[in-house]
Amino acid sequence: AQARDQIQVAGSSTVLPYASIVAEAFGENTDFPTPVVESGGSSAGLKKFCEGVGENTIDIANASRKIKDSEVSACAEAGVKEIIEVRIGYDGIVFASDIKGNGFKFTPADWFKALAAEVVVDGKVVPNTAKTWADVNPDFPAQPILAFIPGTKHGTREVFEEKVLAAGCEETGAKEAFVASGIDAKEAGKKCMAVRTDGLAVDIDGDYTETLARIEANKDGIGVFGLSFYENNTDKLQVATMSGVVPSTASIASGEYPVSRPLFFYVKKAHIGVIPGLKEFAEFFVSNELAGPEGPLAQYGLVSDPELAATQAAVAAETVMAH
Amino acid sequence: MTDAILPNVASAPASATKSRSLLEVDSHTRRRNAAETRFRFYGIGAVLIGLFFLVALLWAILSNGLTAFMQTSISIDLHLDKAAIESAEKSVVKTSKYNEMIGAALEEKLTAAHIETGMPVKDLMKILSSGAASTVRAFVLDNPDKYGSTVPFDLLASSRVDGYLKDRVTREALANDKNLDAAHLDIVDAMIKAGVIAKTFNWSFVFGSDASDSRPEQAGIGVSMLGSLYMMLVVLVLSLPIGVAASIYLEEFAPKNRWTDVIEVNIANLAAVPSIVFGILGLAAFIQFAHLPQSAPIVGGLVLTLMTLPTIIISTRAALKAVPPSIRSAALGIGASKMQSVFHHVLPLAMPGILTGTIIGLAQALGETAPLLLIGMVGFIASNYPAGVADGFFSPNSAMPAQIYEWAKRADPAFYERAWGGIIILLVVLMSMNILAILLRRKFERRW
Amino acid sequence: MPLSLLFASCLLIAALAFLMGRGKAFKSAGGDIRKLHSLPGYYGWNSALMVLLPSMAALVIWLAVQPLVINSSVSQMISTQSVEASSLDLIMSDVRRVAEGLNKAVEAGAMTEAEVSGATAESMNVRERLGAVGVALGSDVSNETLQAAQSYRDLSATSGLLRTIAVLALALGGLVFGVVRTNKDFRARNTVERVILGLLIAAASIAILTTVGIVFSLIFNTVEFFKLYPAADFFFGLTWSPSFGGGSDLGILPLIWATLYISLIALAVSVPVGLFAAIYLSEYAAPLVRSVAKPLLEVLAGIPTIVYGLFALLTVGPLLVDIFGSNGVLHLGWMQGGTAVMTAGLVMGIMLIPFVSSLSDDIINAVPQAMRDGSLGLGATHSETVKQVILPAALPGIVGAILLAASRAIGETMIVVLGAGAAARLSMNPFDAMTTVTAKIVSQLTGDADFASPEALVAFALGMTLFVMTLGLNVIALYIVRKYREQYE
Amino acid sequence: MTQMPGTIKAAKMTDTKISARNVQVYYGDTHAIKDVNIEIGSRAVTAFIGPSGCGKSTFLRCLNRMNDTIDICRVEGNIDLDGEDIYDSRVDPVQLRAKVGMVFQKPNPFPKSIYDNIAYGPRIHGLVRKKAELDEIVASSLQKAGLWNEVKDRLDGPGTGLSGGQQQRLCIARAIAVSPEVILMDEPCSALDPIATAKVEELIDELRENFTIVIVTHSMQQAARVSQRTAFFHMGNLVEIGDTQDIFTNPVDKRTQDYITGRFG
Amino acid sequence: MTQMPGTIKAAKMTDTKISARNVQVYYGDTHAIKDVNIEIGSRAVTAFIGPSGCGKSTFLRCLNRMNDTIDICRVEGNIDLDGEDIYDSRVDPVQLRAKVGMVFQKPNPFPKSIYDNIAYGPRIHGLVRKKAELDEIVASSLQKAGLWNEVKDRLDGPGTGLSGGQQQRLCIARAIAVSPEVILMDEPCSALDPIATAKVEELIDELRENFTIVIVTHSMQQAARVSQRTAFFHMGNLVEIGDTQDIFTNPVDKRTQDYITGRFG
Ligand SMILES: Nc1ncnc2c1ncn2[C@@H]1O[C@H](COP(=O)(O)OP(=O)(O)OP(=O)(O)O)[C@@H](O)[C@H]1O
Ligand SMILES: Nc1ncnc2c1ncn2[C@@H]1O[C@H](COP(=O)(O)OP(=O)(O)OP(=O)(O)O)[C@@H](O)[C@H]1O
Ligand SMILES: [Mg+2]
Ligand SMILES: [Mg+2]
Ligand SMILES: O=P([O-])([O-])[O-]
Repeated sequence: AQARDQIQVAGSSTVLPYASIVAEAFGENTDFPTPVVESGGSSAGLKKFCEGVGENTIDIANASRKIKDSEVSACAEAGVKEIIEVRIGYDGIVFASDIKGNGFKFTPADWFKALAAEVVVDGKVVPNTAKTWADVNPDFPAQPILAFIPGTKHGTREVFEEKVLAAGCEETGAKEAFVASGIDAKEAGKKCMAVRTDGLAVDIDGDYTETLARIEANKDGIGVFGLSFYENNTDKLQVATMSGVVPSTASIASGEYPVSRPLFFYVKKAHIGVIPGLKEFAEFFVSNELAGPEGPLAQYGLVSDPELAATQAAVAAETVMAH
Repeated sequence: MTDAILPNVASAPASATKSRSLLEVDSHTRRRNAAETRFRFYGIGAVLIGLFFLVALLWAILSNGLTAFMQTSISIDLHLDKAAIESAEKSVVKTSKYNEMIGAALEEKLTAAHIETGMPVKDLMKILSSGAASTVRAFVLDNPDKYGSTVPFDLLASSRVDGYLKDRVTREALANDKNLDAAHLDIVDAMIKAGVIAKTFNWSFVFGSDASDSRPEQAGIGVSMLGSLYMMLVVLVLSLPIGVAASIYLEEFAPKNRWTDVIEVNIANLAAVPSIVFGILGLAAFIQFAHLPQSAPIVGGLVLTLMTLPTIIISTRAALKAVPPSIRSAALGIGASKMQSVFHHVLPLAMPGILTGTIIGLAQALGETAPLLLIGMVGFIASNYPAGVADGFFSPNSAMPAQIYEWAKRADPAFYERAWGGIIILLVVLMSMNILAILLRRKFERRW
Repeated sequence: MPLSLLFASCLLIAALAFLMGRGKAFKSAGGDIRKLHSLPGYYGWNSALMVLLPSMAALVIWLAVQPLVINSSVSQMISTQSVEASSLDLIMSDVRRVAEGLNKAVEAGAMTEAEVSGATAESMNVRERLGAVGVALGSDVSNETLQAAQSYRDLSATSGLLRTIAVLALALGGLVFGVVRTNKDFRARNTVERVILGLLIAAASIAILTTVGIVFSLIFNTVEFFKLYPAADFFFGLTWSPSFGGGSDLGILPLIWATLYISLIALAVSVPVGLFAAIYLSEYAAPLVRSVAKPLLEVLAGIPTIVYGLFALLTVGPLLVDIFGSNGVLHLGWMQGGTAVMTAGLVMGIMLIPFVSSLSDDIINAVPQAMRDGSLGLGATHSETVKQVILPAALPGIVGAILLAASRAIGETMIVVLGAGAAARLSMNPFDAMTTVTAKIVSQLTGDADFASPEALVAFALGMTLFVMTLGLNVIALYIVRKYREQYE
Repeated sequence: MTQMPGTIKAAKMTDTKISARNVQVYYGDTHAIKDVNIEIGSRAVTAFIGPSGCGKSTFLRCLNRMNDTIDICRVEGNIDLDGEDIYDSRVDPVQLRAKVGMVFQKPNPFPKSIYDNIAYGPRIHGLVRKKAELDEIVASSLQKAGLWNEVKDRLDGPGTGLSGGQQQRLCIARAIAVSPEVILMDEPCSALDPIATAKVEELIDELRENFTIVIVTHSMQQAARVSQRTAFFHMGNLVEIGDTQDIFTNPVDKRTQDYITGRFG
Repeated sequence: MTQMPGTIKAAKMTDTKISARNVQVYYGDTHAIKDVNIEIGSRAVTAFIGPSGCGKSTFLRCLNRMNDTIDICRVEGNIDLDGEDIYDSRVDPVQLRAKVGMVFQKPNPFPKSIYDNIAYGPRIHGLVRKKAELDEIVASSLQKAGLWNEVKDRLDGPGTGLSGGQQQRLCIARAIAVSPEVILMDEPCSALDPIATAKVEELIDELRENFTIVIVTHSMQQAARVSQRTAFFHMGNLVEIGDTQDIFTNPVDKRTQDYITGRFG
C-alpha cells in the first residue's frame, strides 16, 4: 500500500464551496498537495469519517449541522475517539423570487399560514386552503402560492421547519390552538412543521440550481436559497426580507436576520501528525485571511463567525469534543 | 385419399382471385398494402422521433455550452521585483501579496492606455480573476531567472467581465451584485477599445483542471477527462473480455439447468440495480475491504465495470443466440473443438451485437455519476494532473460527468456554462469512441 | 526485484516456454505437425500456462499475505502505550511512510544505506532529511517509529528477495514441467481449452459474486434499519415523509407505485418507438441510412442524464402544462405543475429508445433470410413478414433488450428528480408529481439525517427491496420468454 | 425409366399462362440469366433442368418477383402472367405472389407451430372467416402434402422440430394452403424419401388439373414422371424447351443430349 | 437400373470399422432409435435408407457424437470405432470427429471465403506447414468435389454466395479436406444435379479405396450405385441390413420389400 500524501475531506455540499476555496489556496500557498474535497452530504461524510482511523479513512468531515450524539458514539465505537470540532461560520438561508416578479416582505407567520398542512381558523383546526399569497396576508399580491422548499434530505429543511414554520406557528398562536384541540405539546410541535401536500409546496431534493431552474420555469415560484447562491445570481433573483431584515453577511452575523445555520468541519485528531499538513490545513481554514470577514470565504457568501478567534485557539490547541 | 379434398381447395378460394387482373389491386390487398405503408411510416416516424429529440437535445447542449470555449483575458506587463517577491513568499497567504503587485501593474497598464478609472486598486481588481495571483506566482517559482525583468502576462478576466463580453451580464443585472459594478463595465468597454482585453479560444477549459467556486473562469475539464479516460480503460479492458467470456460460457458451454437459470436471472437483475447501489458495493468491496485508495479512477473503473457487465452480457448473449446452429454443426462436423467453433465462427458472427452492447454499456459508464459519489470522485477533486501513468489510476481524480454535475450545482452562472461545455466535450469523446466501434461493427455485419 | 520487473520476467519465461513447448512438440513429431495431437501453438500455450498459472497465483497470494505478515511482526515493536495513545493502524502507516521515505532517500542518493541503518531519532532529524527528498511527514519521527521503519525496510527487502526467488522458481519449474510433459501424443489442446473454460466460468461467476457483494453491502444496514423501524410499516405504509426529528413515516408503497408508473410510461414510449425504428432500420432502410441513423440514435444513450433532467424540467414539463394544465390548450386542468410522472416518463422513454432500437436491430438482422423468403413467397407483405415471422423469431433477444431498457428506467435518478419531483405521493393521475425508489435511495444516502437514524438507513432497505422486487420481475420475464420462445432452423 | 405420364397426356397445352421474353438477370456484374424466352402453359407441369449453378433457381424466382428482395439482383425483359406484365409498376408483388406461390430449395419452416405454419398464408390473405374453415384448410393441405398422418397429433408442436423431409413437405403444404394459380417449386423433393416423393408427385399430378406448376429438379426421372414440358438451362441460357417426351428421347441440342445421357438412363 | 457396382465388388468386406450394439437414442421422451445393432465394414460404402423421419440422420449423428450437441438427446448402448468405444469418457469427441467427418443434409458453408471454408479444417488439424500445401489441399478438395472449375476464379468470394448445389459441394470438399477415416454423408446429393451427383458418386467410389463411408440417401438408385451394403431403417428400427444387391433384389422383411418396390424400380 502506497502512503497517502494528500488530505481527504468529505461531507456537506453546502460547505464544499468554502472547503474547495480553502483547499485550492492551501495547495497554492504551501508545499503540501491540494487536499481532496468530496461532496456527498453531511451525513455521508460523517459516516465515512466515523468508519475508523487509518490511512484509508478520511481526515476531515464537513457538515452543515452539528454532529449528533448518536454519531459521536458510533464514531467512538469504530475507534474515532478524539474529534476536533471546528465551526467555520454561518450559512444564511434566504427566500427569493423571480427578479421581474413581485417583491415580498415575509414574516415566519406568513410562511406558516401559506405552507402548513393544517391551520387554525377561528380557533378551529382546519386543512389549509390558502391558494394565493393574498389569502395569507392581505398586504401581499394575489400571486399563487408556489414554494420550492428544500426536500426532506436537506439539513436546510430542518432549519426552515424550526426557524420559520415553528416560529410562525407560535407567532400566530396556532401551536396553542393545536394543544387546545387535545394533543400533547410534542404532537403539536410536529403539526406546526407539517407541510401541505397538495402540490403548492414543492420539495427540492436537488440543489439551488434546481430551485432556480424551477423558478425560471414557473415565475410564480418562491424558493429557498443559500445566501451565497443568491449573491451570485442577483440578476435573476430578488430576495425577500424576513421580519423586516434584509439578509446579508452582516445582518446574519449580528443575529438580526433569523434564518441561518452554523457550518462545521470535524478533524480526526489521531490523523494529525500522521497525515502531512492536516493541522496546517485546519489552521489555514480558520485563519483571518481566509475565514475572516474580509477573506475570500466571506467574499463568496460565508457569514463569518464572530467568535473566530476562539475557534482558531481551539484548533491550535487541538481541543477535542467532550462526549 | 386426396381426391376427396381436392375439389374444394381448387375451387373455393382460388376462383375468387382467379379472374382478377394483376394490374388492378383488389380491396383486400389494398388494405394490406395500406397497412404496409402505414407500418413503414411508423418506422420512419420512429426513426424521425428519435432523431428529432437528438437534434433538440444537441441544440440545447450546443447553444448553452459553446460559449464555454471562449474566454476573456487581460494582458498586463508585470515587473518581477525581487524584494517584493521575497516578502510575499514570507506571508501566510502568499497569493494575496502577489495581488498587490498585479493591481499596480493593471493600473499602470490602464494609465498607459489613457483609461481613467477613478477607482481604488482593490475594486479595480474585481475585473481580474482571483486566480491571477496564483498564475503569476506559479510562473515566478518556475522562472527564478526572470527576477527583476518585466514579463507580459495574459491574465484571466473575472467571470462577470467574461460574462459581459459574452452578453450574459448586463449593466442592469449588476444592480445588486457585489462582485462587480456598472462602473467596471465602463472601464472594460474602454479596455476593449484599447485592445487590452480580448476573448480567445479557451484551451485551458479543454485541458485545465477544476478550480474552486471563487474562480469559475479558471476551471477546466482536462484533468477529469483524464480521470474518465483511465476509468474507461479499466472498464474496457475488464468488462468487454469478462462480459464476452461470461456470455460465451453461459450461451455455449453451460449446461442448461437450474444453476444457469439462476445466473441468467441474476445478470438480468443486476442490470436493474440502481447505479448508486453499485457505488455502495464499490465503497464496501474495493475501498473498505480491499483497501484501494479513495477517489481513485481504478476504483471508479472497477465499479463501472460491474455496472456495465450486465449490459454487455445481455447483448452478447442475444447476439450469440442469433448465430444459426448450423454454423456450429459445420465446424464440429469437421473436427473443430467446441472452443474452436465458438472462437473461430460464432464469435465473429456475433460481433456486431457485442459491439452494440459495448457501445451502449460504455456510453452508460462514461455518463454515470451516482456511483462515483460514494467512492469519493465527486466534489473538488480534479485539481492536479496525475504524475504518471500508474499514478493516473491511483491518485485522486474526478470524471467528466461528475465534474459536470458538480459545476451544474455551483452558484456562479459561469459554471453553468461550463457544465454545458463539459457535456459537449463528453459527447465528443463518446462519439469518437463510438465511431471506432461502428467501423468495427460494419466490418462484421453480414446477413447469411 | 521490483514488481514490474518480476512480472516482466515471468512473461519472458512464459514466452520462452511457449517457444520451447512448441519446438519440442515439433521435434517429437519429427517436424511433421500432422503427427501431433494438437496444433503446435497449443503446446506452446500449454507450456506458457504452466509457467504463468502457478507463478502468478503465487505472486498474488504473496502480495496479499506479505503486508499482513510484515505488519504483524513489525507491530510487535510498537509499545503498548503508544498504541493506546494513537492507534496501531496509524502508527503503522507512519512507519510505512518513513520506510518508503528512507527508500526514496537512498534511491535519490540523499542518504547512504549505512546512514539509514544506523540512524536514530536523536542522531538525525528524519523529518527534515526526508522533507528534502520530497517526502512529507505529519510530525517528527520518534525513535520507536524509526526503528520499526528500519525493520520494516529490512523485512520488506528480505521478503522481496524471497518473493522473487519463489516466483521465479515456480515459473522455471512450470517451464520444465510443461516442456517435459510435451510430446506428440500429449493432449495440449484439451489442457489449454480446459484453462480457457476455467476462465470463462470465472468470468460468469463474477455476476454471482457481484450479487453476493451487493447483498452483503446492503444487508447489515438493512437489518439495522428494521431494528429501528417496524418492517410492516415499511412494506405496507402508504405515506413516505421522512423528518429529521424522528417519527418519520417511511412507507415504501408510494415509491414503488411511482417507480412502476414512470417505468411503464417510459417503456410505453421507448418500446414502440425503438422497435419500429429497429424494424425500419433493419428491414426497410437503405444501408447508408441505417449506417448513419443507428449510431446517431445511439448517441441518445450517451447523453448525460442531467441533460435529460433539465430537458424535462425546462422544456417537456412546461409544454405538458400548456396542454394538460388548467390554462392549457385542452382546458383539462389535469396538471398542476410541470413536474409529473408523465414528464419524467416521456423523457426517460426518449433516453431508452436506443436500448430497444439498437439491440433489436442487431437481433432482427440476424434472423436468417430464408425466413423472410418463406413468408414473402407466400404472398405476405413485408410488414406481415416482420410482424408474424421475424419478430416472433427474434423475440427472446427483443425481450432482453426491453428488459434492459426497463432496468435502466428503474435505476434512473436524475430524470426522476428533475422531471417527477422529490415528494412521494400515491396517486393514479399521471400528471401528479411523485418520486421513485431509486431517487429516494440517492437522496436519503446523500442527505443530512443522522447516519445511524432510520431516515438514512432506509436507503439500504429501499435498495434491498428493489433488488428483491426486480429479481421477482426477472424470474417472471424469464418464464415468459421460455414459454414463447421460438427457435429457428 | 418406368413411367412417363407426359406421354399419356395430351402433349400440347391449351394456352399460355406465363410468357417470358428477353429476360436478363444480373447479380451485380454477374450475368446469371441470359436472354431467356419461354412460354409456360396453363394447367401443366413444366420442369426446369440443368446443371447446378446454371440459373434455374434464379429464373424461377423471377416468375414471382422474389428476386426483388435481393438488393444486387436486376431483372430486365418482359414476363407476362395471363398477358399482364408482372414487372409493370402497377403490379403489386404481394398479389402476384399470392397467385404465384413458391416452395424453396432449402426447407424453411417458420419458427411457429405446425398449424400456424400452414394457417399463416390463409390468414394473411383473408381466405377464411371461421376457425373451422382454417382447420379444414390446414388438414387438407397437410393431407395433400402427405404429412397429415405424421403430424396430426402434434399440430401444436414446432415446425422446426420435424425431420428434413417432413419440413419440406410442411413447406409444400404451406404453399398449397393459399391455393395459388401457379406454384413454383425449387427442388421440392430433394429432401424427400421415395414414398414422400411419390406422394408429392401424385399431388403435382392432381394439382395440374387446376394449376400451373413449374418445378426445378435435378432428377431427370422426376422431370420425366411429372412434367409435360421440360426446359433445359445451361450457364444462364435456356438451351432447349419442348415436350418432355421429346426432350428426353430426341434432344435437339448437343448440350442437352450430353446432359441427359450422362451416365444415367 | 443401369449399373450396380455392388454386384461387381466383393460382397463381403474384410473387417469391421464401426460396430454398434443395442443403440437407443432418445430426444427427451421420444424414442428415436430403438435397439439398433449394426456393423459397418471398413473401406466400403454403407447406405442408410428408409422413409423420412425414420431416424437415419439421428443414427448417423451418433457415429461421430454430433448428437452430443443436442441437449435433449440421449444415446445408450455401445458404438465402437476400430474396437474402441467412442462413448468412452476418455474419448475426445473432437479427435473422434476429425477421424469421422460429416457432411450435412442442409448445406452449411461458413460465412467466410470459399478458400477459408476449405482451409479451415486443415488449419485447425495442423495438416499443413506451408501456404503452398494448403493451396494444394484446397484445390484438390474442390476438384474432387467437382467444384473447382466453377469457383477457381473466386476463391476469395463468400461461400454463402454460391448456389444451393455449389454450397453442398463446398461442404463435401470441406469434409474431404481434413482426410478423415470415415465420412458420414447425410444426403450429400439431395441438392445436386446429375452431373455433380455423378462426380460425387465417383468420388465416393474413389474414396472407398481408403476410407469408410456411410451415406444416407433417399434415392435407392443412388444406394444401389454407390454402396456395397445397405441398411433399411423404419420408425427408429433397423429393419434389415445386408449386401446392397441382396436388399434390392431379395429383401427379407416385408417392410423393406414394400418400401423398395414402391412405384419405383
Ligand atoms: N432435435 C430434435 N428434437 C426432437 N426430435 C427430433 C430432433 N431431431 C429429430 N427428431 C425426431 O426424431 C425422428 C428421427 O429424425 P431424423 O432427423 O433422424 O429422421 P431422418 O430419417 O433423417 O429423416 P429425413 O430423411 O427426413 O431427414 C423424427 O421423428 C424427428 O421428428
Ligand atoms: N444472391 C446471389 N448473389 C450473387 N450471385 C448469386 C446469388 N444467387 C445465385 N448467384 C449466382 O448465380 C448463378 C445461378 O445461381 P442459381 O441459384 O440460380 O443456380 P441453380 O441453377 O439454382 O443451381 P442449383 O441447382 O445448384 O440450385 C450461380 O453462379 C450463382 O453463384
Ligand atoms: Mg437452385
Ligand atoms: Mg435426415
Ligand atoms: O450537503 P449538505 O449536508 O450541506 O446538505
